[in-house]
Amino acid sequence: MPMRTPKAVKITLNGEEREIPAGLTIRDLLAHLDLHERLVVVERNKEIVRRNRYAEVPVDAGDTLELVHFVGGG
Amino acid sequence: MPMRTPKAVKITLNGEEREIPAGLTIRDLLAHLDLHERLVVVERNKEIVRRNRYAEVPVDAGDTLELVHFVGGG
Amino acid sequence: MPMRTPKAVKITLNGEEREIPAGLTIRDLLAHLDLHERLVVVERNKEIVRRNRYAEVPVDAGDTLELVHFVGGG
Amino acid sequence: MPMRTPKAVKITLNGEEREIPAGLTIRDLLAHLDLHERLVVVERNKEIVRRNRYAEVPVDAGDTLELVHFVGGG
Amino acid sequence: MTVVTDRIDLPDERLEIAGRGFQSRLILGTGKYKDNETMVGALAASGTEIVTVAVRRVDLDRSKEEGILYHLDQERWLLLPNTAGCYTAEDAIRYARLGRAAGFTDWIKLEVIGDQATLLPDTQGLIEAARTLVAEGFKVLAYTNEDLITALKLEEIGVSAVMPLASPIGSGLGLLNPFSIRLIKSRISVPVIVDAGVGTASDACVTMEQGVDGILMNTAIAEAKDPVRMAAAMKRATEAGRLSYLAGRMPRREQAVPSSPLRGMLD
Amino acid sequence: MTVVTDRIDLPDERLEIAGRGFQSRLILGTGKYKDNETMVGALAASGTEIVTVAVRRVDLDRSKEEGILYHLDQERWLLLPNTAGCYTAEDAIRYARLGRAAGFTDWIKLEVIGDQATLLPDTQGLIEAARTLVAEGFKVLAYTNEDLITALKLEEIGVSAVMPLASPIGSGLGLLNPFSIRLIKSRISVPVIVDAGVGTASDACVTMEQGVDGILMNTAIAEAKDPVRMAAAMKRATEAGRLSYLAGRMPRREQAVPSSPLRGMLD
Amino acid sequence: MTVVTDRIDLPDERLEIAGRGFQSRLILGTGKYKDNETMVGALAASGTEIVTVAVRRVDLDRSKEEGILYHLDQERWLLLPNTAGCYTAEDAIRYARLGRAAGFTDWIKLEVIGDQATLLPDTQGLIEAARTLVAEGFKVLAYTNEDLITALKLEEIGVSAVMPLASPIGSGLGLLNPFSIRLIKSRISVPVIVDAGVGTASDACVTMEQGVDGILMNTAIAEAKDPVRMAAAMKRATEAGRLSYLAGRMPRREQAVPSSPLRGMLD
Amino acid sequence: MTVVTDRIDLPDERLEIAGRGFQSRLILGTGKYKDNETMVGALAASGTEIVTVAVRRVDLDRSKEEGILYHLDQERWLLLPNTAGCYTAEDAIRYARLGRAAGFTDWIKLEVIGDQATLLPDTQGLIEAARTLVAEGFKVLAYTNEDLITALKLEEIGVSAVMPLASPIGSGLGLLNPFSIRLIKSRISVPVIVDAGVGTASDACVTMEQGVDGILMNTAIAEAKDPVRMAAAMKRATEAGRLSYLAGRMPRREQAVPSSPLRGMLD
Repeated sequence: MPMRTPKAVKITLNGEEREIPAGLTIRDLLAHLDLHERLVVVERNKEIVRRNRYAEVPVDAGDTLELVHFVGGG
Repeated sequence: MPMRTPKAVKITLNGEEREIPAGLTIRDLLAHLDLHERLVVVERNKEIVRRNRYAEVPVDAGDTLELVHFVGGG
Repeated sequence: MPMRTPKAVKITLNGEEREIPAGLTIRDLLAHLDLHERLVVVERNKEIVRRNRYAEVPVDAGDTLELVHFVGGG
Repeated sequence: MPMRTPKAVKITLNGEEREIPAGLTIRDLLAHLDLHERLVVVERNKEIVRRNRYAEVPVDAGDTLELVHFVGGG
Repeated sequence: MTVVTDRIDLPDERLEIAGRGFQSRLILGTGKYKDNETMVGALAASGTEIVTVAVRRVDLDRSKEEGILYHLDQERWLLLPNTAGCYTAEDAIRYARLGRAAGFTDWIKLEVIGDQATLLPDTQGLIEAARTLVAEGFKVLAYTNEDLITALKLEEIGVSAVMPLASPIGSGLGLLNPFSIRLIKSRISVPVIVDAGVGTASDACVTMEQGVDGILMNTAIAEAKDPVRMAAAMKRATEAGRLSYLAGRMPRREQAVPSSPLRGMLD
Repeated sequence: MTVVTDRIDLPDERLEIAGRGFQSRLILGTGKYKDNETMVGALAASGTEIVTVAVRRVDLDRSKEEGILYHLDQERWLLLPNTAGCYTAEDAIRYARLGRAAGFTDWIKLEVIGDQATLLPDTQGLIEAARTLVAEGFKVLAYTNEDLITALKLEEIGVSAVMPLASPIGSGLGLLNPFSIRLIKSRISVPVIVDAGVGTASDACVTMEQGVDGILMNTAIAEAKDPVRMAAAMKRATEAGRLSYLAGRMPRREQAVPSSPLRGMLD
Repeated sequence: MTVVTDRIDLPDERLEIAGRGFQSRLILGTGKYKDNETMVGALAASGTEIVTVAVRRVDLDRSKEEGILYHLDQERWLLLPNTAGCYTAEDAIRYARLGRAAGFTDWIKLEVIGDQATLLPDTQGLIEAARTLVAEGFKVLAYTNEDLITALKLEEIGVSAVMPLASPIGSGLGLLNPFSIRLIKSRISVPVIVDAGVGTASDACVTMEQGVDGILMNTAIAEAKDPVRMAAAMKRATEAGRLSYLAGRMPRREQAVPSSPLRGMLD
Repeated sequence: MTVVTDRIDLPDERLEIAGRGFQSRLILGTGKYKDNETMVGALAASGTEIVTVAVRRVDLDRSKEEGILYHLDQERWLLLPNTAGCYTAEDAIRYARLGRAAGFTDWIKLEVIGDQATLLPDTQGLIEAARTLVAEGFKVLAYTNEDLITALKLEEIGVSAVMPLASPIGSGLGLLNPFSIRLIKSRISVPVIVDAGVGTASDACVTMEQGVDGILMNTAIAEAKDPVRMAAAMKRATEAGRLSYLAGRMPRREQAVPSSPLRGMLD
C-alpha cells in the first residue's frame, strides 16, 4: 500500500511493540495486516471501536490495540 | 354341532374335568371350543400333537389335554 | 425481694415487654429472675455486659435485654 | 542313619522319584527326612496314614507318598 | 447424521444371534402392559425386532378374546417364547417344546427359576435344561445370573446367547454389578444380552457401555408412567450406550483441563 | 416413531433460553478438536444448535489462516462466546463485551475462574460480573458450581441460565453430585444447564434424568477416540435422558415381580 | 494392640486445631437427644473431646430448669459454641460474641445459612463474618460447602479449620462428593473437618479415608435407634478410617490374585 | 465405654459357628505376608480368633525351615484349613481330609474354584463337595458367589457357614453387590461371612452394615503398606459396622433438618 507520509509511529499491538506508518486509520491498519474487518474486533486503549467507525478512527502513536476474534473453545 | 353319537366321555382339559361328546378328534374339539387351530398348541397326555394330525388324533376318555397359546410375557 | 422504690419501669426482656421494679442492676434482675450469673450472658441494648459489671450496670426504662445461655445444638 | 539292609527302593515322594533304603516305616522315613511327625501329614497311595500307625506302616517300593503341612493361605 | 447412520449399519455392528442379524440391540417383553395398544406403541417406539412371549393355557371361558398373536405382526417382530414360571429343568423343557410348536421357531428364552421371591435362576437346572434343548436343536438364549463360571458352562453347552441379569426381574434396580457383566463379556464369544433389572434409560445406557451385545427389558417400559415415551427413551439410550462404547470414551482425570486455549489472552 | 417425535416437538418440551427456543438440549464447545472437519462432523452428529467459542487475539504472524468462523455456519448454530480464562469479574466483563462486538449477539457464557488447577468458578466474582453484564443487557449463561445458594443469587440477578458443573472442566468424572443438581433444578425457574464434567454417554443420560434442561460439553466429544460417533452417542443419550425423565420411571423395588402371568401354568 | 495404640498416640497423629491437640477426631453436636442421660452416654461412648452447643435465649418461664451446662463436664469436653440459625454475617457475629461471653472460649463454629430448606451455607456471608471474627481474635471453625475456592479464601482469611459438608445438615445422605472433599484436603493446610451429612458408621469411615482431619456429627447419633451404641460405632469407624488412610490401602485390581501359594499342590 | 462393651459381650451378639462362640467377627488369612513377624503382629492387631491356612507339600529341600505352625499359637487362634487351589470336588475333598488330619479339627473352609483368572467358585462342584464333606462330619464353611439360590442349597446340605464373596479374591474391589449380600443374609439362618474382595476399612464397615455375621480377609491387610496398622483399622471397621447395624441408622432424607433448636433466637 502507498505510504501517506514518511513518518512512522510506535504502537502496542496484541501485546507487542510495533512500528507502523503514521496517519493510518483502523481500516488502513486492518488492510495493512490483511485482516477481514468482519472477523476481527478492535479494542483501542481498552475501548472497543465500532466497525462503522473504522474509517474515521486514527491509530495514534502510543496507542494500545488489541485485535481479537473467535477461536474454538468450550 | 351335531352329535355323532349319544355317548359322552370324560377328559381333563386344562386342568379341569370336562365331559365332551365321544368320538371327537382334536380338530372337532377345537371347533367345538371355537378355537383357531393356528393359535393353539395341543398337548395330549404330555405329548404335543402336530397340527397336521389334528384331523386324525382322537380325543379318548381319560385323556389329559392341555391347550396352550402365547400370552404377553417378559 | 424488698422493693427499693415504689416506681416500676418497662423494659423489653427476651423479646417481651415486661414491667420490673425501677432502679435494679443487672445483678438484681438476674436474682429477681432466679438465674445463675455463671450460666447466663446478658446483652443490653445490643451490647454484651461483662459479668464483673453486673453489680454496676443499671436496668433503665426502655432497655432491651437479651438473656442467653447454651442449649444443645449441632 | 544306619542302613538296616543293603537294598534300596524307588518311591514317588511329593511328586519326585526318589530312592530310599528298603524296609523303612513311615516313622523311619520322616526321621530320615528330618521332619517332625506332629507337623506333617502323610498320604500313602491316596490314603491318609494316621499318626499312631507311623511305626507300623511300611514304605514299599512303588509307593506314592505325599507329605503335606500347613502353609500361610487365605 | 448419515455419517453415523452409515456406520451403525455396518454389518460388523449388527447384533447377530444364532446366525440371524438385527439392527436393534433391544429385546422387549410383552407382559404387564395396561392394554395392547400401549404395548404395540411401545414396541414400535423402541425399534425392537425381537419380542418375548409366554406360553400359557388358553382361557376356555373367554376363548373368543383376541390372543396376543393378533397384535404382534410376525413379519415385523421375531416372537421369542420364554419358559417363565418354570422351576425345574423338566418343566422348562416342556414349555420350550410347546413354545416351539406354537411359534414355528426353535428359539427359546430359557428360564429355570430357583426362588419365587427373587425369581433368580437355578443355574444347575438351567445348565441341565440347556444341554437337553441344545441337543434337540433349540436356539437357547439362557437367562442366568452374573456368575462367569455358569456363563462359561452355558457357552460350552452351545447356547446361542448368555443373558445375565442386571438385577432381579421387575426390580428396576439397574446394573448392580457392572464388573461381573464386563467380566462375562470379556470371556464369552456368543452374544451377551443383559436381561432383567434395567429400570430407566441411564441404566440401559451404562449397561451397553460395558460392551455387551444387547439388553432385554419389560417392566421398565410397561410400568413407566408413559410407556411409549419410555420406549423411545430406551431406544436412544441403548444406541447411545453402544455408540459410546464403540467411540471410546475420554480418559477420566482428577484434575481439570481447559477447553479453551490458554494462549492469545489479552494483557 | 412419529408418535414420539410429535411429542418432543411440543412447544412446552422445547428448551427455551432468553426467549429463544431450541430443539436440541445439547450445547457443544468447539475446543480441542484435532481438525475442523472432525469438529463440524461432531457438531452435525450431535444435533446441537448452540456452540461455544472463545475470544482470543488474532495471531498476526498467521493472519491469513482461516478463523473458526469460516467453519461455523451461523445460520445453523448460535455462536455463544465464553469468558474462559478470566480470573476476575473485570476481565470477564471485558471479554464479554469483546465477544458481543465480535458475535453480533448479546449472549455470553460467563466464566470467572477461581483456581488454575481445577478451573472451579469464583462465585463471588461470578455474581459481581453477572450483575454488571445483566445491567448492560447481556443474556448471561453463568457457569457455576453445585451450590444452590449461588444459583439462587444468580437467578435473582437475572441470568438467563444457571450452569452448574457435573465435575471439573475436562475431567470426565461425570455427575459427581446428582442430589445437588436435582436440588438446584427444583428451586430455579430459569433453565438449568449442566456444564462441564460429562465424560461418556451414560453421564449425559443420567444427568438429563435429574430433570435439568440441557447439557453443555466439549472434551467428552473432542477427546473421544471417535468424536463424530461419540457426538451421535451424546445426541441420543441426551434425548434418552430427557424422554426418560418425562416418561416417569418405574418404582425401584428390592423384591422381584414376574413379567409373565402366574395364572395359566400347566399341571 | 499396644503396637497400634502407640502409633496413633504419636504427636503427629493427633488432631491439632488452633494449637490445641486432641486424641479423638470426632466432634459431636448436642442437639436432638431424647434426654440428657442418653446424650452424655453417647458423648462418652464416642470418645469425643469437643462438643458443640447453640446460643439461645433463657426460657424465663422455666428458668429453674437445668441448663445443658449442668450435664457437660468442661474438664472433659471443650464446649464449641455455634452460630446455627444465623442467616447474615451480622447475626453470626453477634451470636459468636455471645458464645464467647458464655463459654469463656474464643472458639466458634461459624455458620451463616443461606437457605432455610437446605441449611446450606451462604459462602459470601461466611467469608465476611469469618474476616471480622478472625480480626477479633476468634478461633473460627467455618462450616462451608464442598467448594475449594471458598475453602481457599477461608484459609487465607485465617480460619482455624475448614468444615465442608458431606451432605446437608440432618440429611444422613453421607459423603456425596468424595472428590471435592479430597480436593479441599489436598489444597488446605489448616485442619479439614467434614461437618454434617454423615448418616452411618461407614459414612464416617469412608470420609476419614479421604484423608481429612476429623468429622463433626450430631443427627447420625442422636437419631439412631440406639444412640449410645451408634456413638460407639462412630468412634470405631472414625479411628478405622483414619488408620486405614495412614496404613495405605492395597491396590484395586480387576483380576483375582490367590491368597494361598500356587506351588506345593499335590499330583 | 463399659456401657457398650457390656452390650457387645451379650451372648446373642457373639458370632457362633458350628456351636462355637467368638468375640471377633473378623477371620484372617495368613497368606502373602512379607514375614511372619508382620503376620503375627497383624493377627494380634486385628483381634481375630480364627485364621485360615493352606495345605501344601512339605518342601523337602528346606525341610529344616520352620513351618507356619511355629508362629500360630493354637490356644489363641483356631486354625481353619482351606482347599484353595482345588478345581474339582474330588480335589477339594482330598485336601479337606488332609487338612483335618493336619489340624486336629474338622472345620474346613471349602473352595472349589471354577476359573483360574478370577478364582470364582464353581458352585456345582462346591455343592457336590459340601454334600460329601458334611456327610463325613466336617464343619463346612463354604466360599461361594453372591447367588442366593446356591446359598440356599448349601444351607440345605448342612454347611456351617455360607461365605459369599464381596468381589474376586485379591481384587480389593470391595462390596460390589450389597443387595445380593443383604438378600442372602435375609434368607439364610446359618452364619453369613463375606469372604474375599474387601480392600479397605470402609469396605469392611459397609459390609458389616448389611447385617452379615462376619468377614474373612487376607490381601487387604497383607498387601497394605502397613499391614499391622491396617489390621487395627479392620478390627475397628468390623466392630463399627456391626454396632452401627445393631444401633439402627437414622433415616435418609433429601431435605435438611437443623441440629440446633429454632426457638429462642434473638430479635
